[in-house]
Amino acid sequence: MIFVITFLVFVMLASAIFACISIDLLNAVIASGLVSLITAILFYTLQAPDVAMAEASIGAALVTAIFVITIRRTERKE
Amino acid sequence: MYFIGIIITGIGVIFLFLGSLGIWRLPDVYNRLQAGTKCTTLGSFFTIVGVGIMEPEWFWKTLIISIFILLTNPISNHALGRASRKIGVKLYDGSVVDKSKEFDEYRENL
Amino acid sequence: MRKIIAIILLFILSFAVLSSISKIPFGISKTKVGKYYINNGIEQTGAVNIVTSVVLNYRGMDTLGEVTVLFIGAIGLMAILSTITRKTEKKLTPSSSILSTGCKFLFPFILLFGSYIFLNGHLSPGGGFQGGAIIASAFLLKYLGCYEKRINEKKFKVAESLGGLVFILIGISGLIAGGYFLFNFLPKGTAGTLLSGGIIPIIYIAIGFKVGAEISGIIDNLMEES
Amino acid sequence: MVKLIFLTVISGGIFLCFLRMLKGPTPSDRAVALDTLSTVTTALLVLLGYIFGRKVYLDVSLVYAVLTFVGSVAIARFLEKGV
Amino acid sequence: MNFLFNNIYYIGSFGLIFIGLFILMTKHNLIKMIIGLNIMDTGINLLFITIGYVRKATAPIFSKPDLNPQNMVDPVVQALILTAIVIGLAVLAMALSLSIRIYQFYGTLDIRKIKEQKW
Repeated sequence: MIFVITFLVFVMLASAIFACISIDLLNAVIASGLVSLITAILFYTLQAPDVAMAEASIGAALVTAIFVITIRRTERKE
Repeated sequence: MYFIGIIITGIGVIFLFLGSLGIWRLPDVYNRLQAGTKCTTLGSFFTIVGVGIMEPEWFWKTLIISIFILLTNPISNHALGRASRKIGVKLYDGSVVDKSKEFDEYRENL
Repeated sequence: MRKIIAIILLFILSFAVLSSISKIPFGISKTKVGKYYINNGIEQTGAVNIVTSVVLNYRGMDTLGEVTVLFIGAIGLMAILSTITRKTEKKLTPSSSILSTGCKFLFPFILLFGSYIFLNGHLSPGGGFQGGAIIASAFLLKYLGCYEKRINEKKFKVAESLGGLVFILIGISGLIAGGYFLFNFLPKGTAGTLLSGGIIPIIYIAIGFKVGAEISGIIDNLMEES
Repeated sequence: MVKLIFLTVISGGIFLCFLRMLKGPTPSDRAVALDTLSTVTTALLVLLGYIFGRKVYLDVSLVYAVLTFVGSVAIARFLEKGV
Repeated sequence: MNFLFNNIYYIGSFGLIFIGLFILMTKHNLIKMIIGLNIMDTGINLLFITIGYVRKATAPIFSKPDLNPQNMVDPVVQALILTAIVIGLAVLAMALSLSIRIYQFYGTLDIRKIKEQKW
């Protein structure tokens, strides 16, 4: 169990770093979606299903969609 | 009942792993979509229903979850495949048939 | 140069923060107020989910402030985006028939699921905030799939105002009946059934409508006005 | 014990999808990897709920099953210039 | 190794907070900075939930009769973070709308090229 959690934390940090270094903004948005996805699993393992549900319902769809709409209205390259 | 559930869940987990392996190994977007749609839909269906069989009280709720996955997963993958076809992501060099291009030519000649 | 300075600053900050946070132990119960809520929550509020009773009953005032912040955020977004002059109409690709049919098919189910989440907020994980976000996702899906369909803004504003009004009215009637704001004046019922918890399900329905209407309004403004 | 083996195998799947998300040459590859990862995650959440032994936790995975495809559809509509 | 396993949630949350701060300090693009703000928000939520966790405990929902009230995680922290996530969405949407307005006014998102920002 603890090995799986350690692995998930390192995947989360690596995707956050990928969101930092990528030039294309769409890649950064996809990586931040992955961060939100794994954070919901961590909330779940910390016995907080209410918070996990909020993070899933907001981070999965709405944040990605809002970022994508904004990138369409502005420009895509950093 | 418990052992039937374990076996079904094991089959589902193996399918999930194979789908992810396909995501990593296959050469281009469209091939990866094959692995990402079919394998993981079947795998997650088996995994979730297997958990429901292991714990018979949970069965109906797990069935609802898997039905929702069966409904939603193909839609998103279809949208992704169509979008990458429209923006012109290239096919793998070794691919032998391109039905979408043939269909476009057929429609232009109509 | 900028990156080096940033990394040095981060190291100093991380040293300070880690030296202060290392006094906090991991995995031990720390606060007494949480214990009190867990031990007395079911008798005092009637809700099975203690998080719900903390959000709506013990700390209901905070939730009112939070809903106000959300409302101000939506108003500010509307005010900023309304000053943008529209440029030439962009040509948009229509969605494929599979996508639009799927969205039309799934839309009522997602609405139903959202209302299940905020009706069962006091029995299972979930509640008004999550249910509102799910309902807003249903409207977002409608915008993505079938582009020509728009929401009726006037009805959404009515739903949002009604949600806020019901919250404040229930709080004030609690003030009249029992002496403080958000007093639980309705009968509590047997814990674990749908009709229990006094005022908690009613306020969660109001919050669900309010949050759903607000986030849908945000998406509508972002999609349409710019 | 068997459940822990299942968890480990699913984590291996997550790792492979994550590698494709890091490497993928085009944004489409990354979006496909994210979509697959969300499906794998739903199965992982159901298994974790079985390990914790609470039926009420299944609601979270229901949210995942219903909602994660909206994000993928948003990225797809962005790629084909439809938003 | 033991230290790593004991503090893995703290490491994850502080890693997210510092990566977000690093993006905020070094990048010049407005949307990239807002992505950093989002990551930092997630890290702070994770930190708070980690502080409220109790070992071998379960969620504070009395859905079945044989649950021990002594063996539950802290509900106050979860209630606070529940509202903080929704507020985070509203703040994010407002910041993004501001950046759309700035792009329409100045034609760029680079904060070094926006003249009135130098003070």
